[in-house]
Amino acid sequence: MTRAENKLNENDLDISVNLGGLILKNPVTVASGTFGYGMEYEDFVDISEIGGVIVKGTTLEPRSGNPIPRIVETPAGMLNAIGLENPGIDVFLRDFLPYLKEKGVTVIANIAGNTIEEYARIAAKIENSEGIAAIELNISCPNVKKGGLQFGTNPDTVKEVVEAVKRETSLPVIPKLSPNVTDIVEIAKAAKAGGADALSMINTLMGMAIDIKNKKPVLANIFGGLSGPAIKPVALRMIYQVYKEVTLPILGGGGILDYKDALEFIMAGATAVSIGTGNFVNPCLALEIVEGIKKYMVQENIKSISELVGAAVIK
Amino acid sequence: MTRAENKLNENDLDISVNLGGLILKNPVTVASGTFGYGMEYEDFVDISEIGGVIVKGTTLEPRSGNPIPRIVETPAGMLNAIGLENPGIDVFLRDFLPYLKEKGVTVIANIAGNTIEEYARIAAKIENSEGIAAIELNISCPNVKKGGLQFGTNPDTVKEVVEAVKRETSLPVIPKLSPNVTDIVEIAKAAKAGGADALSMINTLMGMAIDIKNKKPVLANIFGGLSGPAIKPVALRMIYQVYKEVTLPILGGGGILDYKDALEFIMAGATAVSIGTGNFVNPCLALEIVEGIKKYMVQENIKSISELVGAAVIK
Amino acid sequence: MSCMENGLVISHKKLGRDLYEIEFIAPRIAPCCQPGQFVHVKTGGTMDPLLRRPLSLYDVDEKLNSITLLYKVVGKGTELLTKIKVKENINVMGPLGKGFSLGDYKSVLLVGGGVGIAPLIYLARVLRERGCKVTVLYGAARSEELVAFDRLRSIGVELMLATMDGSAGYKGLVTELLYDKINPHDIEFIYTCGPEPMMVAVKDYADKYGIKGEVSLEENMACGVGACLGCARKLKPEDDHYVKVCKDGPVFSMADIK
Amino acid sequence: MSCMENGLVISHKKLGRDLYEIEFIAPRIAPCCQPGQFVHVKTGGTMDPLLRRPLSLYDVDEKLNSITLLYKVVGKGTELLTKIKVKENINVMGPLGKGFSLGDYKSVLLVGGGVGIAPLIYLARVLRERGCKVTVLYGAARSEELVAFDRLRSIGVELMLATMDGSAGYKGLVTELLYDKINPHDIEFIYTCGPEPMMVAVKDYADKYGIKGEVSLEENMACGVGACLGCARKLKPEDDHYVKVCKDGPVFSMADIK
Ligand SMILES: Cc1cc2nc3c(=O)[nH]c(=O)nc-3n(C[C@H](O)[C@H](O)[C@H](O)COP(=O)(O)OP(=O)(O)OC[C@H]3O[C@@H](n4cnc5c(N)ncnc54)[C@H](O)[C@@H]3O)c2cc1C
Ligand SMILES: Cc1cc2nc3c(=O)[nH]c(=O)nc-3n(C[C@H](O)[C@H](O)[C@H](O)COP(=O)(O)OP(=O)(O)OC[C@H]3O[C@@H](n4cnc5c(N)ncnc54)[C@H](O)[C@@H]3O)c2cc1C
Ligand SMILES: Cc1cc2nc3c(=O)[nH]c(=O)nc-3n(C[C@H](O)[C@H](O)[C@H](O)COP(=O)(O)O)c2cc1C
Ligand SMILES: Cc1cc2nc3c(=O)[nH]c(=O)nc-3n(C[C@H](O)[C@H](O)[C@H](O)COP(=O)(O)O)c2cc1C
Ligand code: FES
Ligand code: FES
Repeated sequence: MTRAENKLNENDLDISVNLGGLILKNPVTVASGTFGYGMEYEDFVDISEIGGVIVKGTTLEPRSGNPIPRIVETPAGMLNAIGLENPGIDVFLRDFLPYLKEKGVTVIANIAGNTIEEYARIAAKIENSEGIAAIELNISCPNVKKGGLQFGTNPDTVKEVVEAVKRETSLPVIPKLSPNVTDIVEIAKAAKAGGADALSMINTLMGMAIDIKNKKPVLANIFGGLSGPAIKPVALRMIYQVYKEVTLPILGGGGILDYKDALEFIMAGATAVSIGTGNFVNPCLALEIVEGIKKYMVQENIKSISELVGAAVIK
Repeated sequence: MTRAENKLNENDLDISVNLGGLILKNPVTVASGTFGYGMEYEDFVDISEIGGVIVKGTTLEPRSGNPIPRIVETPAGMLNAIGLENPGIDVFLRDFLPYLKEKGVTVIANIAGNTIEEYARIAAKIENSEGIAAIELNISCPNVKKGGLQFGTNPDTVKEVVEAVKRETSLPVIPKLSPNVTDIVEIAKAAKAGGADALSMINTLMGMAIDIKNKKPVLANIFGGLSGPAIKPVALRMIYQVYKEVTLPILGGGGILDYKDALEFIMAGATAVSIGTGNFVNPCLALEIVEGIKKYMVQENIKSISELVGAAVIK
Repeated sequence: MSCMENGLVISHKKLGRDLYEIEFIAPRIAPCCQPGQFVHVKTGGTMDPLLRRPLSLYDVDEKLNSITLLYKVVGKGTELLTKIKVKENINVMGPLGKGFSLGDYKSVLLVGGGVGIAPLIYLARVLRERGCKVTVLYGAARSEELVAFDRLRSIGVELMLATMDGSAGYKGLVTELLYDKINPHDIEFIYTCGPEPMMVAVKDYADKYGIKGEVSLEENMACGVGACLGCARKLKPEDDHYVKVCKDGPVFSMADIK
Repeated sequence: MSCMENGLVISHKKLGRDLYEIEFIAPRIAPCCQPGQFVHVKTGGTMDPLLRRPLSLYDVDEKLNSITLLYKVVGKGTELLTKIKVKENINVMGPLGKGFSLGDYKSVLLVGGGVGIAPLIYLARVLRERGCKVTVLYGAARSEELVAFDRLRSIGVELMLATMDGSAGYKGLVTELLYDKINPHDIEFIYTCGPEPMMVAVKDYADKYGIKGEVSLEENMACGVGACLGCARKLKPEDDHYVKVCKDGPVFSMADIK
């Protein structure tokens, strides 16, 4: 067989993935809080072609978010302390979701609550509406006082919150793990025990910056979440660890800026990836990464993306 | 009084610091594992002028270190998995220390053991020799299988290991905390309870990189420690948290590349700072930072560096 | 429609200390531009700096389809920008944000301070083309920094200068000219961009005489398109919600701010 | 003595696809250099890339006190290096490492592959100045990559070329020339630098005929001075300790490697 015959055509490739019941047409999603409600980027990219759009974190009641400054650039990264500014789940379902549904976007909701009860109530509201493909549970947002981080750092609460949400919904439930923990595998196992269908990792690392001119923290909230390429090595390590120990599909992200980064995540064990801060650098990034992965697969004669998942993990 | 009269002279400045009994002529040290035994940099800089030289991590027995590759560059950082290659404490004391003593260097030993017993034995050996000003306890090295990380992530062991070392030495004992924990304050408190004289923070974040060409981890050790500017926001956050809750002087570091970074650490609560990866970028960095701090103090009319320690911390 | 485009740089000059003017061809962005909008610029090819930098449209050449920016070097992003050479590309997203309203005014006042003059140049030109009389108060620290002077003259505006050191025009704050030289009854609308204290003084003046107007605000940005909520700002301290400077602005009505 | 120095770039040329030659004045470093040593180069002014890049001394001009480097663009560090212009500065640490031994040989053989020729040029010149007969086998993929050809000719060495595509000299691996063209009895010492398989083949040849020699090795580096232990390497698989390529090398005796 000559080389030419052997070569795959881009159309022969199977790049769709199954993330615990959530079927994505391609493995590249955009991360919550970095892509608004999709429409903000509609001029730049056909958002329906993105594997999945994870919309801004949504709470039961509207939230006005943290005081400013809320963001600051850091070496190869940024800190944010948005504080979950959002119009609340009802407004989201009423005013934003219809647009996304009409566009044919694969929508993943990202929800956060002050209490386990609140998580469950938001999930119930989502269950009763249409057009959302899965629920990502933000149990790891470092920027809100109540709820937020503490849910994600305690295995028992992680299990409970997942259970509570699972009871209310038939959609795939994907808890988003906080990297600010001693043992990520323990948390991942707790999420699994609670009935998680997949895991999203990682959320931001908690960090801060100091304004030396005014001798105070730069962010009004003092602490913020570190994202971007700076955290990529930590994200890869945690995904690798969890992939080895926990049999749940992983939605991996943290610092992805090109298709090579995405392949690193996939080879470390991620079934799909999410692009966050990278969207700010290049609003077309998600689709460029899909193209890059396809080219790579053709070159390497890999027919199905699933062949690459965990390929670098030494068992 | 005219402005000129008001202005401080560089010679009037008090930049010496007291780090739990360890007196440093200036607040800038070089971090363990990034400055060898000092002599490697003697051509580049007068090493006796550096606030303190923390030598390469030393164990009871010689260690040949990890297989290669041991390092890889990452966005605004690097991963290392050296694996504590070192000639052992006896050889260090016999062959390397005399040179440093003769040069008049303020030497801080950095020690690591497989067991608490080993830490104590190394400390005892140091106690019986001369020319070492303080002991930094590496309870956080992510690159060795035994000992290393687990010591630093469990508050009880942290307390125990500090106690054991304190029993053997009259030198200031400075445990170096791992950032790979859920609650850094809890660990800092445990170190204090064990009798620590100061805290060194942070060691590297555990991370990894994937070689997509060969579909395997880049580092032979799989995981490595992430250092450099990438981790600066995390380091600052942890120092800020600990400064607020624990009354021990802090030796702060993680990603410092210039005097402004150093001032961020000091204002976040560090009494002195350590330069690690920055030495590789600029071997003269430590002394350039001392100069930068002095200029800043003159400009801002700050007589004593102690006025700046924790200046950005909101109580 | 906004988009991301690699613009071919056709001119890049230093105009004065730390002040540069860069012009590039942007066939997709240029036709959609409005005065007061901005582009979000990738200043270098690496991850340091990581984020884009927002820069106002200084002028747009509708025939050439070129965009000109006026920028001041203040940090590493703008420093790197100076390295881009003619014939190389500059990657920009744009046009972004809500620009100035262009009412049917007969006579308006523009007050610009320092590099804040940038969006007012494009605005002045468009207003003049609509037959509006345009008076410009233009201030800076020193005369060398009044780098938009020639453009303003060629646009044909009534121009008054102020410098802190008196090296050109009035010696003092540009806002002091408001009370000295401007007859409020001649002015239907005021546009301003510059340091915040200057804009506050302009708003005070406008309020005093009941003149409407607009300001162009700045806030650190990540996305530039309203997605990240990083550039949030309360227009009045008592407001309970935040606006997004990138999307709801950067131009806001003076009536809405405090 | 080594030091860190900002070298004034006096020449920077593209020699062929991805191959560049840069020359800079380094009054403190240049006088201390030995063939086989390297400099550790800051390729850009930002944190990306963060670390320096090691590059061999390609030649040193003792009168000008200039250093010339030959480098191949393979990634972002070397890519950024191409942007440094004449009259700008290049920040380097050097000279670093242990260079080639310069025994009192009458006739030696140098085998260089690709950009691995770099340290052998400086070596060849110094050896020639000491009156040693120097034979050079120089291989590359294509003739255009034999960019050191003119320098080698002007140094006055016996030169044999090999290219994989036959576009210059022998068609095939440069190491095949060893057995075809070299009389082992004429050679007292062999120096080699290039891709590892090439150097292994050279060592096999040297071993076969009992000729001593040296190789120049590469390993990723952080500090470049022996402080970080990042460039460790076992010279033989059975060794139980690591050498530091930056400090104990980059030149090692063929007898020590396997
Ligand atoms: C809508 C808008 C239009 C602007 N138009 C112009 C213009 O036409 N000409 C011009 O010279 N400048 C303009 N600025 C300011 C310009 O964006 C900043 O000077 C620039 O981002 C500084 O980047 P740096 O890397 O050089 O500085 P650094 O200080 O290194 O930047 C660090 C961070 O602070 C942010 N930042 C710093 N200063 C400002 C600022 N004044 N406003 C917003 N963010 C800032 C940067 O974006 C970056 O995230 C505008 C700002 C905004 C928001
Ligand atoms: C002692 C020594 C002398 C050298 N002399 C020359 C020379 O004269 N000319 C020349 O073109 N190249 C030389 N090299 C190789 C050169 O250092 C690398 O090509 C260069 O570091 C690549 O950097 P990059 O950012 O372009 O590539 P990237 O691939 O982006 O670099 C990523 C990382 O890998 C490291 N790296 C990549 N390739 C190599 C390599 N071959 N050796 C060591 N580290 C590498 C880089 O230093 C960096 O840390 C030498 C290497 C060593 C160790
Ligand atoms: C501005 C900003 C806002 C974010 N908001 C949310 C959010 O609402 N919910 C959430 O789960 N994650 C949020 N994140 C985290 C991202 O979804 C993502 O997990 C993180 O940024 C790491 O990926 P990255 O490095 O690719 O950005 C936010 C991140 C940024 C930068
Ligand atoms: C190559 C390398 C080797 C290191 N070896 C040690 C060590 O032996 N003992 C130790 O406590 N820390 C060690 N560290 C950690 C540093 O001392 C420092 O805590 C860390 O790199 C963070 O600081 P930085 O970002 O300034 O490099 C090492 C770091 C590097 C990069
Ligand atoms: S910069 Fe992202 S919302 Fe304005
Ligand atoms: S590069 Fe640091 S020891 Fe060789």
